[in-house]
Amino acid sequence: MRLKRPLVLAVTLLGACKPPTPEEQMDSIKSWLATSEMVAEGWLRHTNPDKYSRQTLELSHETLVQISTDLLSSLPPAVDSAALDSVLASSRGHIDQMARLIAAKNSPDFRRQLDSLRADEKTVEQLSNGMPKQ
Amino acid sequence: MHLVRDVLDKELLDREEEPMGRVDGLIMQLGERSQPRITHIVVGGATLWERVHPAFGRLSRRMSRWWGPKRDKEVRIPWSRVKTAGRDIKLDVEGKDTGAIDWELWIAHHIIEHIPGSGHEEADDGS
Amino acid sequence: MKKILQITLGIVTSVGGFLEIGSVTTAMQAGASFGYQLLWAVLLGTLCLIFLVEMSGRLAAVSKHTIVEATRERFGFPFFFIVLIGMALVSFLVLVAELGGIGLALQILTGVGFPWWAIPVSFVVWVMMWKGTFSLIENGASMLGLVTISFVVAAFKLHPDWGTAAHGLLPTFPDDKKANYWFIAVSILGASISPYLMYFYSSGAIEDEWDETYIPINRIIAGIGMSFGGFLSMAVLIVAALVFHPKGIDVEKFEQASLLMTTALPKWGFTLFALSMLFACFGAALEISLSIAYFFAQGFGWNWSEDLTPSKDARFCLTYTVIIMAAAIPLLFGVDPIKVTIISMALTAVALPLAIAPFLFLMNDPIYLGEHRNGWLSNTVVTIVILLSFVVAIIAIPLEIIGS
Amino acid sequence: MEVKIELLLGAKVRDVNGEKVGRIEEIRVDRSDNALLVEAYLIGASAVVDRLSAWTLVRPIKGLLKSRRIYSLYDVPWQDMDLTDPRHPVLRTAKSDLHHAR
Repeated sequence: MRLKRPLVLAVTLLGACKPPTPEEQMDSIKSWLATSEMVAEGWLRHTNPDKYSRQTLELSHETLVQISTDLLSSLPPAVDSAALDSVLASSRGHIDQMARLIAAKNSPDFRRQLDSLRADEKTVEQLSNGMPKQ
Repeated sequence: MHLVRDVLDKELLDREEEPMGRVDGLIMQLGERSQPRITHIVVGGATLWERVHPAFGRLSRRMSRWWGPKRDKEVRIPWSRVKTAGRDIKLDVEGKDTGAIDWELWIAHHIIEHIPGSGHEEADDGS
Repeated sequence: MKKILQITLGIVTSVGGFLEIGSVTTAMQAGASFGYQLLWAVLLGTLCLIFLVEMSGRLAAVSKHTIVEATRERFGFPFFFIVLIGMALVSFLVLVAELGGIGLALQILTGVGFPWWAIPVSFVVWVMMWKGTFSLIENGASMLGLVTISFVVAAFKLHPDWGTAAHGLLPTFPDDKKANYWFIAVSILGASISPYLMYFYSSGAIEDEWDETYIPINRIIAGIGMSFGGFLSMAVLIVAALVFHPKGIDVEKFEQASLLMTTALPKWGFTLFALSMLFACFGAALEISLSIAYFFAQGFGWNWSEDLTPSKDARFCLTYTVIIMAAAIPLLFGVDPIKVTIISMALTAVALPLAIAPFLFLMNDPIYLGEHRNGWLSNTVVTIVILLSFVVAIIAIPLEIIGS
Repeated sequence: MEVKIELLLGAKVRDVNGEKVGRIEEIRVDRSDNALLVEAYLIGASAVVDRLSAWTLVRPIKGLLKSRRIYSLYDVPWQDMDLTDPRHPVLRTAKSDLHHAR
């Protein structure tokens, strides 16, 4: 009996776990885009090994897919969701491509993908400026 | 001397200064008109868990019935065997004979010695 | 001469043993999310740790009792049992995090996922405990841990603006992400003031047979060793502030953390980070497993010493064997060690009063310590920091969970 | 009759008139040639502080506690304690006859 109350409390707390706000999801997306860039730059400069770079780009891709789906369903009307959707899809494509190009050791193509990713990131930055602050 | 501050929960050392548990309980003998006296130190088992909650004591008794070293009675050491009671309680007994380290021996024998490198083989060579 | 050697060794081991997955992760998150702004939390935590470690060494040297033994004797079994449950639970979570940290370090080095490493890693940790001696664990593991000094090198190579960094040593209020700010502050305190370190240190003083002549040595080791350790944490925070903060990278996963030193040390940064985490977590895993086993053995009055062969202290060895095996299980299922770290550091902060309050009583006990009792300074510092971290923790944790 | 000391600890004591006195917190014994004889049962907050050997910690902050209760201590000689039912110890005298030891 004595254990019941803390248990109920814990379950309620877990249930009350907040879903991340759109702003937080946006930060998370930017964080993972920046991570992919940093990994890619590192791979080109040979500061991080192939396997790690490939796995981390794949992880980035996976995480971005997840957050983007969640975010697009809960966007405030102030943001152009169609534009955001397309730029996120394109940046995910670049990340996915880079992960593949590592195995092929193809740095010229890899560099092109990275440049496009950088351009996409700027667009995401601009779109997210339209988001209302908490 | 204060019984709770200076005796209860202190470490017990046997004749060889080997640890043999703690003073988990104390037995007081109450006479009709005579002054009460502390007769025994109790070590381990249900006595200890009883102090947390009676249910823990019952659980401990039930568990020891189907697992671990078998003992009918709790481990009691007469107060007369106490040599000194200072930082630790030093006893004039052999730890093994009292039953206080039954669990230690049981676990050593049933579990630890089956794992390679437990050091029990070397001890056998030495003796 | 012998004393100087002991002091040096003591300082070296405290520096090498200071960083572990908790302090690295929390410092990195602080730097990545808030720049230098949370440096004060590392400073505060280190300061408090210096006092606590000094106290636990002094208690052992003077009274020949570890904190655990004295807690059981003074407060009786029922209260001791509560502390035991609390500390064992928190320490177990930290152990899971450390074993996971070793696995993650191996993962980024080899590409083989960390769940695959859970069993081999726990096995190696267990063998070290089973066959190793106390001094091997204390000195060997922390010598390897000295590779964490590379964080300081990285910090210097990035030429931080020291003036701005110094501002972070004074607490400030954040403009946004308030709940997250205080949550990380609490986690840093929990990571710095790890109770297991006190239990390990005071048991070590008994294993090394300290007496009253060690009081000055103890003071020097605690003061200098832990300060250097604190500098390592600050270095991690500074590097993260310079590398991750401008890019807007939040450290949620170990893969992100791995990039910490690649900017400062392009050639070796990646490997050095992996090795630092590998050795730091390995040392910490040994220390925590030992601490948990010490806690049980000393509380129940079993035979305990890492220097005995296992068949001579069977219950002690069984305890760490079971704990290490159990800690591998969540990792096998792929539970993210970084998440475990964050949770366990915050929980440590909540559980701190449970560990420290009885300790405060013991340190003022004339029977145990005679004239070497605490002065008002130690009492005040420890009381204030503990109350502070507890209050902040019970406010910040629900905020982090429910949202601001 | 046998009594378990560890369970006696914290038992609520009433006096001969049923009035509450406090809890047994400590037991004073005398160690003389191989026997340990119980001299008195100590009741009250002061006995707890004694048991924790915590006077050096309590004395400087006693002003904050705003109460003299921290100094309350009944020292009940063994003759005055009836332990026939160890869970409910009863005094053989009235509470008013007890003298404050401190």
